Amino acid sequence: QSTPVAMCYSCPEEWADWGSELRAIKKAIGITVPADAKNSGQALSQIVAERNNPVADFANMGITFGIQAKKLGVTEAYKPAHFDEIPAELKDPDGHWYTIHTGAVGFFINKDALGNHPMPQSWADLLKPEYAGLVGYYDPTSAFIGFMSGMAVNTALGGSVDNFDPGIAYFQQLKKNAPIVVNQSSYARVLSGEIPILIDADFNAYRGKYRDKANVDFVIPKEGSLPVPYVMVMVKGAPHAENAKKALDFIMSDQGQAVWGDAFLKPIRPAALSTEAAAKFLPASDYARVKSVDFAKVAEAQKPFAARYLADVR
Amino acid sequence: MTSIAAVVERAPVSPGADPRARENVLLLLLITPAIVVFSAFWLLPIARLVALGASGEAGIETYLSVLTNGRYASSLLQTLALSGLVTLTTLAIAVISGLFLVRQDFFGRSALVAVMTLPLAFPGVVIGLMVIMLGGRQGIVGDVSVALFGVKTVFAYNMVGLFVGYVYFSIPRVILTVMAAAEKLDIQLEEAARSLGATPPMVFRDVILPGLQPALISSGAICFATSMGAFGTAFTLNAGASVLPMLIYTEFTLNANIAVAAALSVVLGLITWAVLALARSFAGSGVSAAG
Amino acid sequence: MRHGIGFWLQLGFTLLVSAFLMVPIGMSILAGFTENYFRGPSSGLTTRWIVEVWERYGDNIFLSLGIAASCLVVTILIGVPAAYVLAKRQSRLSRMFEELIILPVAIPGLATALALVMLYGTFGGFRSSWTFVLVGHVLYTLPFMVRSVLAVLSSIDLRTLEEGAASLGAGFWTRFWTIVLPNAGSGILAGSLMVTTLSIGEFNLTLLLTTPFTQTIPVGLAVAYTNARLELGSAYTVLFFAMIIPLLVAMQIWGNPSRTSTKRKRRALEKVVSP
Amino acid sequence: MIRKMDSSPIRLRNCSKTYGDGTIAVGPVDIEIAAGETVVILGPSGCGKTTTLRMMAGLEMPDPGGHVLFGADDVTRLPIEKRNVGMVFQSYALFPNLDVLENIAYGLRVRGIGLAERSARAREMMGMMRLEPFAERRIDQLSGGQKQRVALARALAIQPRALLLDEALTALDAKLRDTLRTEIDVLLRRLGITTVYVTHDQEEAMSLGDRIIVMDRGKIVQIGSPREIYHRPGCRFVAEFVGTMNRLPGEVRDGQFVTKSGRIPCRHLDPDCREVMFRPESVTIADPAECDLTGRVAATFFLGDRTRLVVDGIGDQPVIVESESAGEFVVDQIVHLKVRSAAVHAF
Amino acid sequence: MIRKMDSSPIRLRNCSKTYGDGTIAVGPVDIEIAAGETVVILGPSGCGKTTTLRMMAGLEMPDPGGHVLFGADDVTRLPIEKRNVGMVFQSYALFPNLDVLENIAYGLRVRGIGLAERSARAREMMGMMRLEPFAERRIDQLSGGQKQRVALARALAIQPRALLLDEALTALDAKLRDTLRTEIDVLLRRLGITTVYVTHDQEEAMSLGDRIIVMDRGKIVQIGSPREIYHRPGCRFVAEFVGTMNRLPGEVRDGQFVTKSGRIPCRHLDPDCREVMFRPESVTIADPAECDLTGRVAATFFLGDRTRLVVDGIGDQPVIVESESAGEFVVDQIVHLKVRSAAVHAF
Ligand SMILES: Nc1ncnc2c1ncn2[C@@H]1O[C@H](COP(=O)(O)OP(=O)(O)OP(=O)(O)O)[C@@H](O)[C@H]1O
Ligand SMILES: Nc1ncnc2c1ncn2[C@@H]1O[C@H](COP(=O)(O)OP(=O)(O)OP(=O)(O)O)[C@@H](O)[C@H]1O
Ligand SMILES: [Mg+2]
Ligand SMILES: [Mg+2]
Repeated sequence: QSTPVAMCYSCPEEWADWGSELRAIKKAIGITVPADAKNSGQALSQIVAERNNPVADFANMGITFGIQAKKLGVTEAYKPAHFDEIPAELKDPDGHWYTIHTGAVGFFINKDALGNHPMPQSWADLLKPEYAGLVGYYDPTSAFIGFMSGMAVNTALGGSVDNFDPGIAYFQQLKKNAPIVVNQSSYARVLSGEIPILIDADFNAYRGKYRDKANVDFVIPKEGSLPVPYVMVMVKGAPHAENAKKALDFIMSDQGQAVWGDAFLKPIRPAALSTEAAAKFLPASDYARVKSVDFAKVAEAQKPFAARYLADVR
Repeated sequence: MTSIAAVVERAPVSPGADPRARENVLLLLLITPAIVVFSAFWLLPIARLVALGASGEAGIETYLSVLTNGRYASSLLQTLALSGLVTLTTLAIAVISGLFLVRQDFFGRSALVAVMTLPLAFPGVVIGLMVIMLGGRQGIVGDVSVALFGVKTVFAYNMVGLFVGYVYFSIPRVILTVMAAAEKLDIQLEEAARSLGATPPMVFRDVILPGLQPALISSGAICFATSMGAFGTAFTLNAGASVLPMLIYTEFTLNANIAVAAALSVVLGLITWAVLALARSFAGSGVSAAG
Repeated sequence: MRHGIGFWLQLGFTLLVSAFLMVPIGMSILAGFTENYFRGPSSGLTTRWIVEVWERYGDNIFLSLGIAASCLVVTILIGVPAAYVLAKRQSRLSRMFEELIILPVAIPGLATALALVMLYGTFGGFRSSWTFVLVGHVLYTLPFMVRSVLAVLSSIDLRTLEEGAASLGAGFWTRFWTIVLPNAGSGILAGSLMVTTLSIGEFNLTLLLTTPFTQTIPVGLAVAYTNARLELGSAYTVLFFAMIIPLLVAMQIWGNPSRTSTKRKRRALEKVVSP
Repeated sequence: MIRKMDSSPIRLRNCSKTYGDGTIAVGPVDIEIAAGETVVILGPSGCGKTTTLRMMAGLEMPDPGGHVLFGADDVTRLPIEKRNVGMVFQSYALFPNLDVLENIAYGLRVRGIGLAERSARAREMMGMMRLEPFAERRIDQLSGGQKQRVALARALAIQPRALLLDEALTALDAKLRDTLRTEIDVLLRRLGITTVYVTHDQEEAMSLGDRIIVMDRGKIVQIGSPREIYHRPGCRFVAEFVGTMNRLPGEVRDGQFVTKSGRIPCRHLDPDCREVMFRPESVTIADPAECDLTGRVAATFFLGDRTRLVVDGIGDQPVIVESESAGEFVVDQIVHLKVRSAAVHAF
Repeated sequence: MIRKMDSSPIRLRNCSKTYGDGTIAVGPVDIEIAAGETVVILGPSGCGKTTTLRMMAGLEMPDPGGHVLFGADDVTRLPIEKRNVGMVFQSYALFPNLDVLENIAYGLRVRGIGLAERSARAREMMGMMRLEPFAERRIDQLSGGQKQRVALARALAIQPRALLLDEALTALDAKLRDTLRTEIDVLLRRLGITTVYVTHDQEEAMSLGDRIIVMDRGKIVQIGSPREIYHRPGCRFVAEFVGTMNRLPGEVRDGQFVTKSGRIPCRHLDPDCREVMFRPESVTIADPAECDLTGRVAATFFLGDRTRLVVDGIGDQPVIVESESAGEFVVDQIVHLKVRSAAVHAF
């Protein structure tokens, strides 16, 4: 191929504004990276399946998947530029995975589609019959955001990484409201009103509200929530390793990080967040309800939680 | 082809040999590319897949897990039930409309035929969008139900949505087969039955249905098989892993559970193949997945 | 009173079914041209979604067309001779082969794709090139080419035609070029339309075979549906319809080799003149 | 065992039939068929025979103004299932999903007759048709002749008021057709059922019909007994359609018909007549002295019981001569012919 | 315009044919056909006629030991495309992708003959067959008889060493078959080409063949001229297969054949003979005084030039009588028959 390329798994056009990031990469360093709509789980599985003949060079995934990927031995250590600025708990010491931005779990709400119903404010609100057919969430056994939604509600309702009962009970009750369970990033379906309330990350909601000027809003539930750090991993045996490294460096650069800020994500290098972007976030008092956790333990909980969910909810 | 192979072994090609032998060699030459492509890219990979199915932690028992694991088994049952229902519904629609379109001659008939068979090659994903258009939150059915009953009917994202989607893409295929069969029905048989005193319902029961039976069995089998394997619609509608192909996809891409995915694929393939084979033994040849 | 009540009931039912099939197509086309579908056409009509699709997914479209064309060439090259052999030698083995090549269509595409990925996924550049998708499409469409050519060849009493040509002095290849191929023409045409249409629309197999660089239209559609605005997905669908509907219409006109233009006349005749 | 059946006379009054596309298949015709009579409708393909039969059966409605009468009943608006007619189709139209017995019993079954009685009656029909050994056979296990007999048995089992047959023997080969024709004829006469038989085969028509109705382009051109039709054709069309006819151009001079190769003494001809017709069997091989015409043998056909000569050089078409004499003719031989003048037709 | 063609004698020596599945289609046969002769192979369906013809054509190889000779050349192992034979198939096998002219010229085209010459030769053939108006027609725009003529023209255009026809007229209707039979016969005689014609229709065989080869179950049962076959059938099979035969059971007593309804004087019969056969035309209606047999008319068929009587009560099967006398017989009438004793056969 004449133009230099690199392949990313799970860099969806409409998620976390990867579309803009990929265009920025192309513009700044001339490397073409096609968008890819897989979610974290799909990306990891595909990388595992292709371990003997990797197709992808790097991937974007939720932090717990990054931790797993390293365990499965499909990652390559790489420390991009500004690696040191990443907080220790949000990166692998060797650079097998490292966080590039974070967000928070909450309700992404299309107010038009909600009609006359009031905005839900808590996890408990979603269980009310008036929201029947209006609620959607990401499959907790698959997407990172889905798993973190599950962990968020579980933690908020009193569970822990060792006790999934509150979370599982919650999903069982939610079933009565016939929720829409999605796998792929469904930003557009909230915007179009197809899913009026989606348990999703904050940045998608802000983007809808400010960038796409839709009548949407974001709510951090009363009972509390969790953050969602996203990491990059470099695939072991990446076919375009050199291009990939350049792209990964760019993502950590001022310019690359600024894209996340403009997309209403919290860049891992806080300096990259412009003040006007920061002003569009919910007030800090709301974010006080977002409690951090030990992601190593959360990663451990992923398989058992998925198993519980499959067994008891679906 | 028996003869081809046999002859190639037996007879050296010499000008004095049986002219047939030379021809057999040429024929073998002509079919070789197809055999090679098919063996290399289908037989071999499938054989490997079958082996893979037994390569997981559970070994050969992975295949059994399809029946013993509650989630897999219930998904299989759901898929079977859905496909069965889709088949029956589609057949009923196709018989009513297909017979009508073949028998009646009226203005706009050929336009109707065109309409009924147009979605023939729509991929499953597009059918998914069609279902959203019908039964999504902004779907026409919801709008109509709000206007009529004040309640919004949304069915796109559950089993009903899948059912509607599968019926949608089955109609064109089945109706084409039924119409072709109806066209070949011997009108004289019906006239004969009437001359013997049979009323129109009796003619339908005793002559038309038996006449259509092979076509119904064969197109029904194809419809069933296609529904069993359909994936695009379920993918678009994101209907979780409730149908088997979706489950296979999830097992493969989400859980990297390759052995199970392989085993499930093999079982799914076997079931569909068995249904087709069974139908063929009832309806004679002509049962295949041809559209 | 030319028609009885039964006629009107059946007509009504058939119209209902047609509406079921057509209304969503119309709605999706409308959505593809609507500024904001949630607010309805009153929000204004626009072609910006179409333009955006073209910019974003234009590559998919060309890739799909390229794959469909290659698939057509390959299925003609290997399928037509195979169909001829099958038509000529009706044996247990040839029937078995005919059966076998249908399996990639009969059994779920996911299984075939999984099998291909598992066996050939590790072959260097093959996995990430478009030929990997092509292989899947050839497997899936080959039986349609073979069957439609075979159907025509079986309907023309090929054996006697060839014997006739042989008696006039034509050898094997002369017969193949001057008698077999021209007379299989309608079958090849019908098969070609089918193959092209199916290849452009194939998703079940394709999803697992593609990489982000080799995304075909249906895969792009799936992404657009789940990922992008409804308007964008619809606009993409409009482009897809624009490509596939002419093919489907052509198929209705030329696609059934056994139907001639005088079909209607013949039908009227068959009513009175016994077969 | 075999009872005479109750059967109706059939009348078509002013019946014409125009199809949806404007084809006038049958111009207005009037036909009267007596109870128990066997009438054959004969004519070339497309002349409207089947349409006429279907109007009798109730499968087509005549155009307004036409009436179909069974005896005194006007059945014009009665659909076929209420007319109680037996039909036999060229393709037999046997039900492939039923066996022989079930086929024959079908008409009784739809009349709600109990299993025991209908089996008994069907078996009686099978006996009459010598079909007993095949009762349990599937239809596709029967030969053409057996199928034919099943079709007939099925039509007769309902004791119809009339039996209508459309080219019922055409699909069979010559030898079998001959045999079955005899069988059917004997049977119909015994049953005494009103029968209408449609065919385009003049030999069949002549051997089966009490009367023959000759049709041409939707019109009736002659009605008469086979002998009348053969020996006294009413028009040129009938003359040519029925049997073999020789045609000879020439002109009338002094009470003789003068042709380029001789003259036929013929008193009864119109002086303007430019062409005469005569049948092969009206010609005999004669002495040169007393011959009318002279020609050259172009071909000879040995037909077993007769020999057919094709003789050139008499008119513009060869003249066909049939003779029982075992005399051997060779090609190119000169022959002298004498025509029986009473058998010369002109139109 | 029409030239005599160079044609070969054909010989099958010890040719048998066993198909792959073990069916012995043809037992070893020896056939000699002289150059220019027209031979008809006649026999019931499945008796091996087509197989025999296909061995001559080169479409089937005889079992080892068999030889096919064209004149002095042993062509046994030569495929059909090298044998230069013209074939005409029952289904005509015309190429639907070519028009009439191209069909006829096809054999010349594959021989590499230039466009101008092959068109000229094809047009000559079309002239001979009166096909000129149809040169540009597609095959499916032709009538059955026209197709037949195109098939014949195509086969003859290559000036074959022999012409092989397999049931070439069977697909046509009776009247057309009659006409074409005459045409073909005239043509073949003019061309003087070696011709083998396969048919199961005895009337066709008798009218076309110089000699007839009668086959039964893969064997040749009689070879002879049509007259020989008809008047002196070599065995019971031939007697029954060719023409109509009456059978009468009885026994020989005092030089007479005694049946249940009378006696036929017959000196030449074997004393053990239990059944005699005779043709319908060997029977005449006689006075009661001098009659041999007495029966009852079961049916009469007017055949135009003759009348056929079906007479019951003589043997176990009805006796068929054909008479030219225009006398009108009615059903149930008692008739008295006299059999020409020289024409009585027994096997
Ligand atoms: N359903 C129909 N619609 C239009 N025209 C018809 C229809 N049925 C018959 N015809 C036309 O009516 C005419 C008479 O047809 P009919 O079948 O009665 O002829 P036929 O004498 O039975 O001929 P054949 O011997 O070929 O069966 C023909 O010209 C035919 O083409
Ligand atoms: N390809 C074949 N394989 C096996 N058996 C065959 C084959 N062709 C013919 N036969 C058998 O050989 C026998 C002779 O067949 P053939 O076609 O020569 O008969 P035929 O006299 O031409 O009959 P018909 O009048 O029906 O055409 C039949 O019993 C037939 O079933
Ligand atoms: Mg008719
Ligand atoms: Mg034959």
